[in-house]
Amino acid sequence: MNKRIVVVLSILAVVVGTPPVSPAGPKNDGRPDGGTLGYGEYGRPSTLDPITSNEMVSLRITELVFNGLVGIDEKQEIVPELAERWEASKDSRTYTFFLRKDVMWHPKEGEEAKPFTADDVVFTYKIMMHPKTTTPLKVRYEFIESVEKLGDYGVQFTLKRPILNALAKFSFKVIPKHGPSHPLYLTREDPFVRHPIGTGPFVVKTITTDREIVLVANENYFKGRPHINRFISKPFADQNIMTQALMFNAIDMVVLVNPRDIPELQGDKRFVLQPYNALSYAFFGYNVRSPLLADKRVRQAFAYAVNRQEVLDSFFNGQGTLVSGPFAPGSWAYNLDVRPLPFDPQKAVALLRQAGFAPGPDGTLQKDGKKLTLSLKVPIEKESEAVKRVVLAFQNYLKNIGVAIKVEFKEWQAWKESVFQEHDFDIIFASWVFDDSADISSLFHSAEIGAWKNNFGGYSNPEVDGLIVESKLTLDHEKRRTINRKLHTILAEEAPYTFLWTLTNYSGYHKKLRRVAIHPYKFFSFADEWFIPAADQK
Amino acid sequence: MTGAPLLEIENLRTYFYSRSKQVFIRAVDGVTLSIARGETLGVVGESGSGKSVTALSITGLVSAGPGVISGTIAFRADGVEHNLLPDLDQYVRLKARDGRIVEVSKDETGWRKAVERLMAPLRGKEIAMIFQSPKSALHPFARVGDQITEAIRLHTRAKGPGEAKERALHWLERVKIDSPRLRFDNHPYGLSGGMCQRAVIAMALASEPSLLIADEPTTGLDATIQSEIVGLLAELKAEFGIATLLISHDIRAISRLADNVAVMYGGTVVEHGPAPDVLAPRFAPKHPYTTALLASIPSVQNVRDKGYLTVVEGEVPDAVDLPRGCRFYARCNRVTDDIRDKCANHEPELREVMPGHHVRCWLCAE
Amino acid sequence: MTRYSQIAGEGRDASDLPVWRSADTLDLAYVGYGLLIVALVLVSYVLGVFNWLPHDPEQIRFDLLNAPPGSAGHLLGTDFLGRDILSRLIVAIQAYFLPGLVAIVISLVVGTTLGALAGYRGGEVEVLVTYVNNLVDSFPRLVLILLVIAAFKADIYYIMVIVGVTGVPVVASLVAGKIAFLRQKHFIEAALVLGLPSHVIVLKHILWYHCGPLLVIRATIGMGEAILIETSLSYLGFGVQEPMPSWGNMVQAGANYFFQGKFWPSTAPALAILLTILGFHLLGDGLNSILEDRGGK
Amino acid sequence: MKLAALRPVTLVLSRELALTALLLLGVSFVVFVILFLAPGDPFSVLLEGQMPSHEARAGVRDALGVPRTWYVQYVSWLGNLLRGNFGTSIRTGLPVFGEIVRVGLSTLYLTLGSMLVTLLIAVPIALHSSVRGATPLNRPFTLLAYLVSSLPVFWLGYVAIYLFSHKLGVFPLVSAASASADRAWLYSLLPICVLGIGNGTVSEVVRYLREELSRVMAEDYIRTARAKGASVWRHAFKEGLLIPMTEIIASKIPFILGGAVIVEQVFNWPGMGRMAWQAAQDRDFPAIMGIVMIAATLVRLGSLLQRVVYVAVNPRASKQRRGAGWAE
Repeated sequence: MNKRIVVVLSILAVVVGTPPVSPAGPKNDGRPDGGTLGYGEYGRPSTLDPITSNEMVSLRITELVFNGLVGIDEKQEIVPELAERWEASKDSRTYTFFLRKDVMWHPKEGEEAKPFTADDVVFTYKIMMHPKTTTPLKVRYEFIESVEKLGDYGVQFTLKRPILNALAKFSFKVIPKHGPSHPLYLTREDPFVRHPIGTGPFVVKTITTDREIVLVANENYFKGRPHINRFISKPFADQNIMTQALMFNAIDMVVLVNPRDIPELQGDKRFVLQPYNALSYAFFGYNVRSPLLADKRVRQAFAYAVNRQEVLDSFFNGQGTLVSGPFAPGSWAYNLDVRPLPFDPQKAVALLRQAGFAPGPDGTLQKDGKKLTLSLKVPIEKESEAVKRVVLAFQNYLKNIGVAIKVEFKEWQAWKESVFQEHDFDIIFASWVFDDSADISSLFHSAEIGAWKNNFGGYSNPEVDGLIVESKLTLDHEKRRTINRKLHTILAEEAPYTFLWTLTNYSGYHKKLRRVAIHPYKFFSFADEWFIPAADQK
Repeated sequence: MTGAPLLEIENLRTYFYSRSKQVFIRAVDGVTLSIARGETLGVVGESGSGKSVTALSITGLVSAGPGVISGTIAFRADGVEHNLLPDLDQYVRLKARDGRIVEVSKDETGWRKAVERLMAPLRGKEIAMIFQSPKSALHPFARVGDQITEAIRLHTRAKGPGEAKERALHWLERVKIDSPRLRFDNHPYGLSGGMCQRAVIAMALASEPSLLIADEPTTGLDATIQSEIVGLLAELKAEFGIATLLISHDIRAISRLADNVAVMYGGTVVEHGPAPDVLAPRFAPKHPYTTALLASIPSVQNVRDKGYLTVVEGEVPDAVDLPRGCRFYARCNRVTDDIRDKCANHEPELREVMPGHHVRCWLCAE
Repeated sequence: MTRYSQIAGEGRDASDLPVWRSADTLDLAYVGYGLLIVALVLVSYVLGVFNWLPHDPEQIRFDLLNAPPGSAGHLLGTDFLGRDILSRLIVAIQAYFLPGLVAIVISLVVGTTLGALAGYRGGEVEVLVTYVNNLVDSFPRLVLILLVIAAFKADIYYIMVIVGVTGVPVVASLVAGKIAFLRQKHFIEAALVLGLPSHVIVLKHILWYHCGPLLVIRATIGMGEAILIETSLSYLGFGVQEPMPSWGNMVQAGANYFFQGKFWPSTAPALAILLTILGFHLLGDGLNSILEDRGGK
Repeated sequence: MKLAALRPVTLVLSRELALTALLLLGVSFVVFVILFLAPGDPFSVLLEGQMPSHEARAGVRDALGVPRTWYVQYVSWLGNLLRGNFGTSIRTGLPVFGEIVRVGLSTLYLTLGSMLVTLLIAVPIALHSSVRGATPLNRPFTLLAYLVSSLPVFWLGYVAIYLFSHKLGVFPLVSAASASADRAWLYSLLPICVLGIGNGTVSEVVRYLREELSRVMAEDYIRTARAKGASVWRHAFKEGLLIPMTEIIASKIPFILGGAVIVEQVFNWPGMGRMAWQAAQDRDFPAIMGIVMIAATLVRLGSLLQRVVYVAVNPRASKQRRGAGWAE
């Protein structure tokens, strides 16, 4: 499940901060430098720059190579990165960033390292928004009206309208003005996308003939030289083989271990299985345009019919928690008072009866001659065991209460078109990955219905719309919290999705790696802190 | 021991085993022949009478197994006597069920090994062969000259490729190929049938063998070429006097080349004697088959005598299912009542009716 | 020679035994095995159709994931959803039946047509057909399939069409070769002299009498190819899709647990594939040599 | 080879080259037609992660300067092909041609190696059973050849890895580049053997070689050779072994390339097969077009080579009109 629909939203920021600025050069934290870390990737990166790339593999690389103006730490707090401090205007339409003066770009081969300046920030924004640039990011920055530099080390962004949590949006990675060969836009033909230079802790050194990407420590990283000398990203085409490779020391780390391999690794003393909480949850999404699914009792019935705990336990070794509502658990917006619906087939049947469905001759329920038969569309992936399991289990459960589910596997592209464009489906199985668990407006607001919008199910409910808008407008944290809790309750009850669970992600790595912390959705944000004891560096 | 014949075949039997019919095909069934040094023995007979198989049996080239060969073939070259048929029975195992042989399993490998071991020093060197349809007898991919050179280098004391090539050219001239130097570099497909046959002959003679087996050398060539080849063979005979086993159903060729003639029928020799006698239509005593055979040759002689050509009625007996009595009985037009019973049920002996002239017929019994 | 004489005369009643008696025992064994497999396939197809199965192939058992053979009445164990492998093996035949048929029909019909045209008409037509054959032969089958999947969709029928088309040249050359051979034997001229209309000659005498066995053999082999291709594609994720079981996607799903020492989920279907295709091959080979043996003598 | 033999070779070679070119043209057209008829839009790949609007796609289209009518597209594409420009991969933005050449080499290495393995297995069996006939010795081997030809290759790969890497630890599990130089070849050994055994052609190779060899063994000229006491092998080699071998291998290249797709996945081999799979997934049309073209070219070159050998060996070949080359 490495391909996910990524909804990117942001969170409320603490307004101003001036953190200590650690000098460039070695981190003097007494931890040893050196050693190599090879990690396995399932699939190969398309490009290595933060702008044109669009999948997880690249995301991890760019996290190592680039920095944003601001960063987001494990606790979802905004922390300074390239900008050492910032100010927001009263009307929160202008944001001013004051940049560090000690940041140098990775040197281009044969050239002197250039300093990082405001020009680069402006350049990055401009190139990002250029029509010819191929990037998934554009839509996320349409809220910015203009950007201008204030001297070499100051940038001011002007927003079209004040938006919530604007600050987090400025965590976008900055690329150097002298990087791309074309000054105006960036396409995948540009050599820069394969030999990017950034400000980050690691420098892209080579791409081997086997498409292994070798990164080396950036000696003068402004947060201090990272401990580990070399990061090597090794592509695999088969997850089983990848796990084998880990177990036979061909690689030192697998960022996201396949659930089925967890038992095998757990038993092994040589490895550490480190859970990290991904801000995500899996769900069955319903197309409420379908007359059969328009009635919320039907959707609720489905929720009751599925024994989610059983699925979680037997397929994922119980590595995860059930969710009851639209917010990712662990987020402050999540309403713990709402309990996940229990497994209760009788109730399910009862609900369907109320909704007017009666068992037909062949056992499947039907309502005035119309059978309760629904199509469940799933994208084809080579490594799709988990998906298959859940989907087929779902089908099985619903069969027990007399609902016929037709499972259809379609290629990724086709699937996306039929779900987000043609809306030709009844149910989908997918999961959202948030970088902020609190803003769900694009999922359930009726304004988000339409081609390539995220409210693919066409769910619309004035009350929900109202609450969403309200929560966006209130800046008082407590108020928003109560509003979100209300939203949670309503959506849980309305069941536009059957909310399933959030899985605990496990990264497996050789125990020689120390101080490993993994960012929920950026993974390698803290890689410069990792280290390998001198003894194990070999 | 100059008196002793070069090749003595004693009661040779070559059977093929047909799995699909589970029976033996008795291709050669008790042939007895002998060739003296310098003699040319002609073997005549309809196709299917076992002529070729006899020849192949001599050189151990009978390929289609599983089959069995028995009898003795004694070959005396440069003072050594070779028995060309060591006891090969040991390689054959018969599985009989209620009297009939249901399966013949043959240790091909052992059999072949034995034969090859024996034949290696003889084949090509002492016994050379000429085949019918010369075009297919030559290696299609190799140059004619090289094929002859190979034979020379294998079997003669020619030193070095240069000399071998010279000798090869020499032989090509001997067999009257026009512009031999040119032909030397030709591939078989470049040559006419006649030329190919000449080349084959050259190849055979090149190793200076003491016995030459010519298996239907003129078959598959058109008439004029045939006579040319026969002429060539005649000259070569006069020149070298190599003992030759000449197999052919072309009586005229035989009459021109052979000193003695053996007439084969149904896998065995029915008449054997000096060429003139055997081939003379009116000579008596004579086997009815020979008479019939001779009568069927288109020749001035025949036409003058009868004004028409006769044919040998009936068919060659089935090699699987040979008659109990005289093999020719079914077709014989000279059976008289007093011997009919014998003809039908008892096979006549091949007996010497005149010095050096043998006939296998009840008519010549007394 | 007495040793052989006893059977010398006994050819009479022994002549013309039925093929099966004259043939080499091992060939018979091959054919026997092949036929057995074919029968098995057909039987399990019927079983599948009428749903006479040991278990419900769809039934998920959360408590029996990848259970070893023999556990809880599952003869071959269960798969990654706790479904009965044996039942699924049986049902899986259906995944191939129609698609495989499509592939075979395409390659046979188109192949024989082209082959017959080339062999019978000769000349320009032959050159053209040769060109087409070489053209088709230039595409590595799997790569072409990937292309089509990329272009259209991972539908088993699309795939089987490709398998069929790429199977055409073999059939075409078989048929054309046979016809060329018959020409050498002046078989066709003879027929023409008899005044037979050419469609009769081609259809009845050439195809039916002389190519029949060849084509049957090709058909079985084609089926085998179809199965193997589907297996490979299943591994790539493009084969027959769940919940429809196919031997391919069963091997694929099972193989995920191979390194954890759970062999049966992948081995059972793999063996099914192995034995079936082996059967098809041997059937073809056995028939071949028997018929040749017959023709030879 | 003697000069006399050279002339026909060059002659036929030129004819073959022309044919090859013609065929490749056909290939390119087929490929193009397939992709042109394809529904959907390869360019949406670029916008993955975001839900692209049609305008956005059109924008990309123009940005990439894609002409709209099919023949313009085809002609321009073909023109580029001839100039060695296969376009740039939509996914990675790399020039397709260079990319394919890079991965193509490793695929070539894999396929050639596995061909060798196939022959090493098939030839002895074929020789033995054609010369000796079916014996208790070669029967089981023949059967074995059939057996392995019916294996699903990726499963064979898993078994091999499980046995040799997992249990015995004989072979390293990492790709050549990162393995230390001395073990690199070791790593490549396993996939080569697996592909060589499991590409499903062993049985056919055995069968074909056996038949051809026994046919030639029955030829008159072999009998002549024996009659003159020459080595049968020297005479039978060319037509009985060399030619059939080249023929069958040339004709099996497509299958072996197909097998490579799978084996490269299993063994993490950085080759064309993996690229093809990736391209198929992403609908990276330029890439997959290029791959099919290159693969087809390889196949053609194979058969070209086979023809050259054939002509070089058989002086007559240049005389005959090139028949369909029916396998008979």
